[in-house]
Amino acid sequence: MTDTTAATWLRAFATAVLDAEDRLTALDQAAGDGDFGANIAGAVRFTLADLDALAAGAAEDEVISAAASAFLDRVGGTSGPLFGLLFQEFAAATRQAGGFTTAALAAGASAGLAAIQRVGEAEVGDKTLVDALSPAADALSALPDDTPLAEAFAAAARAADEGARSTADVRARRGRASYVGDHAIGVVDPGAVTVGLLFAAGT
Amino acid sequence: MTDTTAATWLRAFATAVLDAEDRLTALDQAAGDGDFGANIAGAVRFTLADLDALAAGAAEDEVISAAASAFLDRVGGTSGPLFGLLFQEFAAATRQAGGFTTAALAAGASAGLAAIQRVGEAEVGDKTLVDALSPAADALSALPDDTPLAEAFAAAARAADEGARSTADVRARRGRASYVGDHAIGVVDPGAVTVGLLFAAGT
Amino acid sequence: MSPYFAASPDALVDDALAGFALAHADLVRLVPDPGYVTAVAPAPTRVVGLVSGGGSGHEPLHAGFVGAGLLDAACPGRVFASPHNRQVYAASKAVAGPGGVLHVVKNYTGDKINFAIAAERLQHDGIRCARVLVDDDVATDSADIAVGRRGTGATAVLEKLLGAAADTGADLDALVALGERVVAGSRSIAVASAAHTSPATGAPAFDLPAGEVEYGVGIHGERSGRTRPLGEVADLVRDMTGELLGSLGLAPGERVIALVNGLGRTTPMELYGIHRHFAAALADRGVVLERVLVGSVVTALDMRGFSLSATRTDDGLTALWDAPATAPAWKA
Amino acid sequence: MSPYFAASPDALVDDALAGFALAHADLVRLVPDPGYVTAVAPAPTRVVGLVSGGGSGHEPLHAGFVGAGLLDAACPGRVFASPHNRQVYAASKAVAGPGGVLHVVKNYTGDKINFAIAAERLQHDGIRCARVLVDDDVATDSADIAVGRRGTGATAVLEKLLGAAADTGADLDALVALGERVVAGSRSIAVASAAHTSPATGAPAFDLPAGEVEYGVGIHGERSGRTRPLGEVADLVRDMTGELLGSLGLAPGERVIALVNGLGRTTPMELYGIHRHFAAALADRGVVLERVLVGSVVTALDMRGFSLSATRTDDGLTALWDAPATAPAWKA
Ligand SMILES: Nc1ncnc2c1ncn2[C@@H]1O[C@H](COP(=O)(O)OP(=O)(O)O)[C@@H](O)[C@H]1O
Ligand SMILES: Nc1ncnc2c1ncn2[C@@H]1O[C@H](COP(=O)(O)OP(=O)(O)O)[C@@H](O)[C@H]1O
Ligand SMILES: [Mg+2]
Ligand SMILES: [Mg+2]
Ligand SMILES: [Mg+2]
Ligand SMILES: [Mg+2]
Repeated sequence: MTDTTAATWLRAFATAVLDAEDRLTALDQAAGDGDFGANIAGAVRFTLADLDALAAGAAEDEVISAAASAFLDRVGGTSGPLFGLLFQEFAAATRQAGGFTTAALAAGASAGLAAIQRVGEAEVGDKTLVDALSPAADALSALPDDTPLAEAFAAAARAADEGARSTADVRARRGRASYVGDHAIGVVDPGAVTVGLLFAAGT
Repeated sequence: MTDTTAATWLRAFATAVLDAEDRLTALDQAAGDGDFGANIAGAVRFTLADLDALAAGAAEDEVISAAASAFLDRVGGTSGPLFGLLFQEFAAATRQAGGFTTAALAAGASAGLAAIQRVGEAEVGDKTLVDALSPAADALSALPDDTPLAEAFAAAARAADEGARSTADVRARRGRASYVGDHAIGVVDPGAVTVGLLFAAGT
Repeated sequence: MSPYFAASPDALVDDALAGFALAHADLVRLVPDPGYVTAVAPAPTRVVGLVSGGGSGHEPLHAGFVGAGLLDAACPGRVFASPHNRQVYAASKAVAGPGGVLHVVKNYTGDKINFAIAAERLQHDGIRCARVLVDDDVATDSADIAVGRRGTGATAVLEKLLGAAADTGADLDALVALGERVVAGSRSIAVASAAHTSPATGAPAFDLPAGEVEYGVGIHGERSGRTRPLGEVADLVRDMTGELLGSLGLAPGERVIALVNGLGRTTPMELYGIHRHFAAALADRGVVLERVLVGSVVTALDMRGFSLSATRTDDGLTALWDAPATAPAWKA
Repeated sequence: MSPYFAASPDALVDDALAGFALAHADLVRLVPDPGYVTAVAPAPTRVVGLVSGGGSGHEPLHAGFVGAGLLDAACPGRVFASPHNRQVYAASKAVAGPGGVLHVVKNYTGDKINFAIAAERLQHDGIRCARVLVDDDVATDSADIAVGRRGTGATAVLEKLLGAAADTGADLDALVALGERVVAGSRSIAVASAAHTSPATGAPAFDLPAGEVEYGVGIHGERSGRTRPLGEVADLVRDMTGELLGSLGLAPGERVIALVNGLGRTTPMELYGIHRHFAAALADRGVVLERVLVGSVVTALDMRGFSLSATRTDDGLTALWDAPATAPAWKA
């Protein structure tokens, strides 16, 4: 597919999250406080409603902005605003690039990662969504700008999934999972898993 | 045995109650509020301590009075004071008879039943300890005064046990078990069972 | 092995009373033998001492309501067992006023017996003594139950109203009349979705299938013999409200003081959510919700459930409800 | 099928807020969108608005502490999820005084992020805004935990002291200084013998063997990785007390305000019994227990457990503690 649009991507992401909700709840329960599934599912439901409400010919960056404000302004927890910051940067990069392109995706991922780290202070290896987003951003930056968007998403998804898997091996040092010590070992981080879903949704 | 004394009787009763505590708890839990075992076990523990504290040559009626005041003045719930009233009447009848005799036992049981019914207003068939005490008192009244005490106890125990068994068939109309409706059917009343233990302890 | 943080059922009660007296030394005094709690600073205007009590496991009732403007003394029994008569007798002697002492008794055989024995002893000592018996639980309003309705949640409402009335200097007869009027105008109904944990066995006192509630449960875990699917909370609350109002014969425009009461394990969020539905159900029936207390005040150890109570009120009763009181579980 | 009396985790929060606002209309006002509660009658002497908030499931914290002499506003998030920044922003705008607004934030990443985003928006609007971060939980005092100690029970103590200080007309800098001093002098530790029920799954959030406690549990059910036999409650409490005092470096003769806090399912009897042991353990160490609050004020849904908190005090802080306040969960 080369006809990934911001709207198809975000709707596919929403479907994937709603399908995975129970699994994400279980992961956050094993190593956090159990609300991740509800938080992120609530967020994508708001996003779907906001997408439905959007005018027919909305520009790609406006579509992504709608997701950003759904996450930032209507969803609490840790994950809500962090994903919101990421969408905000995707929207800005898309506006800048004049379209939802591979270059915009790459630039948005890097800027989003930076924003998330500024606010949340997590490094790679702390067992957070940064462990998935950082390699995904790297993979996207390494792609030529003319890579088809769906291929770029696929590359990012591969890197994110690998990053997410790596979170199983470590103790968390950030977020709620940091309190549970060795209980978190063997459990992948739900935020990192969701970053994988986000990129896979564009393929 | 013909050497049943008030003290051997009360100590045997205490042992029987402590042995049966868990079963009595379970019965009160099935058809009441679950505290009967603890209430009655607490009562016999106080009684044992008070018997230990009694002067060596205490009269039989003083021995029984000690049990009465342990039950009446130190044990709450429904069963505590009701058994206390019963012991109070056994003590009075023993004092009157000048000894712990079959006549005293019979008179005490009848007077105790009357006191319990005055205070608690239960009739036979209401699924309370009255269902065991009433036939036991009747059985005792029917005995010749010269019946050996241990035999009198045995006759009372048989009547009480049969009365206790009959409580399984009925809905309770008095006491906590009256609220549970058909849940109590099939469950014998723990207070009635304990009346059986009380008389069996004298054999 | 009981999961309660206590060495034994008896330690549960005894350590609690000791810690309670430590924490509230400004308000109450504990007499460990035979076991009662008195108010440190009752209003000097009182002429009648107010005494209540009952089995433990329902905290903050009754000891939490000992204080100025409320009870003068409370006698806590063992878990779910009424106090023995010596507790009631001694507490009553300690707080009786020149006008005597009033016993507030929940309608249970054990409580009735022990308070009655104490009352005889008091009268023998020349102390005037009367009793108000609380019987608010509609679940036990049945011809099959010879002992009549149980006393439950409305006891807290009654104690507050009597406390305020006692502070006005009301005499024993006036307090009895008031108490009987409040009792006649009070009904409660309780449901549970899980039993309390028995301190004796460490196991749930009874088992319920998931998604079912025991409709009409007692505050000692007495089963009602009626279960129903939990379903929508709003529906459950509407049905419960209907029973209260039906039993009281409340007409549209009448006013109530209400209690939304947690039985132990029910969270504040649930109770307030239940109150939302309760207020709507009362409004639908045209009943005026004049005052409400939302909280776990008459509990059943760690039962997962709640009760609703309604007490018919008027300007006079509402003023008594609003009167100041300072007790460990009541400040206003 | 969740055993909670609520249609869904979201309904649990939303119905609770609606019912809370109904029950306490004399004290608080609810703004359902974006979701915050404000005090009806704050002291006119205040120049700084006091705002707190956090995930729901810890009631009565924070909304129960909105009122005169306490918080001006609270922002409840979904269950165990911090409020979103728009809630905090709108609540802060609604209650900011001429001296700005102070955020009381428990140290969790989500709370920090959302309050921080709101703070940026407030500053953008020209509203002075500062933050006091509560980090009292000694169980998370570890080099392995980059985010530092969690904020737990002592939050309730801090809110009371800051509320009383705000009523004196203290400015933002003074309140921050006071808040940081209180936080530096506060420690808590929690244990659980059974997890809370997850509203999402209806199952216990984690499993513990019978007779074991999770030592150092978090108020969202975060496991500590340390279990121990429950054993004697007195021993458990003594060990917990030792950790608090050790972490605070409290010397004999120093004074504390203490909190004995139930996590949800723990009964008042257990809490008072625990207090008995706590008071004894403090006395053994020569620490003066100046004030204590015993109750379930910072909960974790229906968790079976308790926390102990100690805050170093002096005449000034104790006077702030004693100052009058009227909120749904605090009357004195
Ligand atoms: N400091 C952080 N930086 C980036 N991501 C984080 C950080 N802390 C936690 N996360 C992510 O947030 C997720 C948890 O989100 P959520 O459950 O919504 O919040 P909470 O931890 O407040 O319950 C974790 O799986 C993790 O990926
Ligand atoms: N009205 C009554 N008259 C006589 N015995 C009664 C009456 N009510 C209850 N009982 C007896 O008391 C027993 C229960 O005692 P206990 O568990 O101590 O009291 P409670 O019912 O208050 O929990 C019952 O098994 C029954 O035999
Ligand atoms: Mg979480
Ligand atoms: Mg019983
Ligand atoms: Mg009982
Ligand atoms: Mg959370």
